Amino acid sequence: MQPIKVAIVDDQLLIRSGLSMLINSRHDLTVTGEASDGQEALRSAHIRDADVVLMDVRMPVMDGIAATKALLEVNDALKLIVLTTFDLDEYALDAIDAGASGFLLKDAPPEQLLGAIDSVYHGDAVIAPSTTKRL
Amino acid sequence: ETLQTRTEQLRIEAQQERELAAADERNRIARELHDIVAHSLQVMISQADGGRYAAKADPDVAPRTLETISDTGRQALGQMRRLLGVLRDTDGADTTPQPGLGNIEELIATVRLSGLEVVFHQTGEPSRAIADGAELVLYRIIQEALTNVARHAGEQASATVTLHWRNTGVSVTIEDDGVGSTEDDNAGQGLVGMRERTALYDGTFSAGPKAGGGFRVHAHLPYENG
Amino acid sequence: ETLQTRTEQLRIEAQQERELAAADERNRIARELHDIVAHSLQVMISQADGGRYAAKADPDVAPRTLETISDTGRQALGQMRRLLGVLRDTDGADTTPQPGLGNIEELIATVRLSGLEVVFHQTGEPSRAIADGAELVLYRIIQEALTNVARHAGEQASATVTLHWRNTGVSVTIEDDGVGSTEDDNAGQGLVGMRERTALYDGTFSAGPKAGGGFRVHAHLPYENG
Ligand SMILES: Nc1ncnc2c1ncn2[C@@H]1O[C@H](COP(=O)(O)OP(=O)(O)OP(=O)(O)O)[C@@H](O)[C@H]1O
Ligand SMILES: Nc1ncnc2c1ncn2[C@@H]1O[C@H](COP(=O)(O)OP(=O)(O)OP(=O)(O)O)[C@@H](O)[C@H]1O
Ligand SMILES: [K+]
Ligand SMILES: [Mg+2]
Ligand SMILES: [Mg+2]
Ligand SMILES: [Mg+2]
Repeated sequence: MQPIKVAIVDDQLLIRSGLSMLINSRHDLTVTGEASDGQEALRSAHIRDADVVLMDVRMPVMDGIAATKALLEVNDALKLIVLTTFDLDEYALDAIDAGASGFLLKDAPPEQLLGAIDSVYHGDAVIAPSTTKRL
Repeated sequence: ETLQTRTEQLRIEAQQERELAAADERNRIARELHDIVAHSLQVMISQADGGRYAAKADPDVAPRTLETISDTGRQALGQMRRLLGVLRDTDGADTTPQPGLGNIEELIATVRLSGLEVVFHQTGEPSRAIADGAELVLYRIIQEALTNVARHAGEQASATVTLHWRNTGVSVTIEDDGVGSTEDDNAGQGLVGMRERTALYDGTFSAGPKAGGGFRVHAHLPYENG
Repeated sequence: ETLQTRTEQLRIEAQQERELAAADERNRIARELHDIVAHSLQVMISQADGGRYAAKADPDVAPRTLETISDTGRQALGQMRRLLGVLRDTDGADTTPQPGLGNIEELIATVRLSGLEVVFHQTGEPSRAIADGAELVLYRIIQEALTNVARHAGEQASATVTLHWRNTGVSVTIEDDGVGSTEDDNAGQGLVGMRERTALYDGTFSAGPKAGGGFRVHAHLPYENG
């Protein structure tokens, strides 16, 4: 079986590298693309053709909410998980409105993040536990 | 209109202004801390998780990751100390006046600490005084516009702040050479607040992407009783 | 006295009160953030440095260290989120209990993880209660003083924390056997914050190098309504 193709969009190199190390440690997952803002993500064939995209919210040039909408217009089979540091209440609904399948805090424990990738790949929705309470 | 209603009116306006200023200040702190400290903690956590999982296959990854983590932590500590130093410096406790013209250089110096390049120009000479409240308006416009440059203009952007003293009053312009785009659907409180504050002092305000690229915020505030 | 001078007087008093309140609030935030975040960053950095060196002899240390680092980082982010959440919430509806006396052992255990040796003593019995806020003050003083030992006292230093319940209130002493010197030119936020916190609860505070070497921080907090 082919590994699930995961792409990472985040403006911080060290976040991308941390997430890549984590994801690549699983034999059934592989990181196939990285971008540092929404516009770069749109231009990358690796990202457009991924199975699951991890998308930061706050980025220069084009933020994660706009990029989520735009990517789904080119490939509506993409599954996106929006990751944020803080602004749960502010962005959770925007992310879901934009078509994301999931919303997590960036510091979600590794098992939760990896589990979320599996879930959205199989068509389920994932929302950070602390957010669901408030929605 | 009686004297009493007029002074009461003034009192309420002044109070609202101060509450706005306090809330702005808290938001500014929250944003800066978010940008500096939360991002660094986030980086350290994701490196630690990634490194731990990757080390299962390749143990050499772990020491490299640990080094990245301590470097990131040291940088964050340094930035945090500077920010907290600034927080405390700006509050002389007893009679803290509201920030005004005299605090603009200090504000710009603080913004530069965050890594944004800012050039500051002043041209002309004040021919009369502007109201204290109008000074606060100038200060807040510069503060918020520079925050916007940092947030929206892209990593490459640098900013120019110009105070231009004219015959009729003072103009302030904050320009950058960044991405310049505005997403109208995503308008926040910043520009709205600047426009409202300017209007309170009978000034004029404009903001938007520049023709040649970048973003420009401009306000003109007339001299007092002018 | 005319109506105008009276209303003007009122206006000035009200303004001063609000400015004081805002400054207090900023100081409070600065103190909390300093203590929460600087402490955690410091623990993460010492863990990373310590783990990297220890891994040369025993590679298994590295993954364990990486796990401690991400746990510490998550806790710090969580605390910061709560604090900033409270900031944004104008009602200040803070439901998270602040750390107090009951959390001191846990704090000391965390510090020990970072490699610093800490002995903890408690003597006497509380004869009355201290305010919740004063419990937080004790906790923060111990936290920040131990952070200082880790940062400034040198690699060989170990620390002793003593809580002494007296007739008048509770004393806390944090001592170490490290280098003991103070660079006055480089004073930070930590000692200033401890002194301010203590003063808020009518306590007394002292800190400095000890005659025989090492550094000592001492605070006495009276019982509530005592
Ligand atoms: N220097 C700039 N460069 C590019 N776009 C900008 C700049 N300044 C403002 N904008 C655009 O204008 C919008 C509105 O700015 P505004 O300050 O009102 O809100 P905001 O910064 O998004 O949120 P906040 O309420 O926190 O200030 C921004 O979202 C952004 O799209
Ligand atoms: N245990 C100690 N041993 C030696 N010197 C100390 C000790 N604790 C404090 N100092 C000295 O006192 C100074 C002030 O401490 P303080 O906690 O106020 O600031 P800081 O630790 O330098 O910075 P920060 O604002 O991050 O706490 C330190 O810079 C250091 O020189
Ligand atoms: K893999
Ligand atoms: Mg980001
Ligand atoms: Mg803004
Ligand atoms: Mg200190």
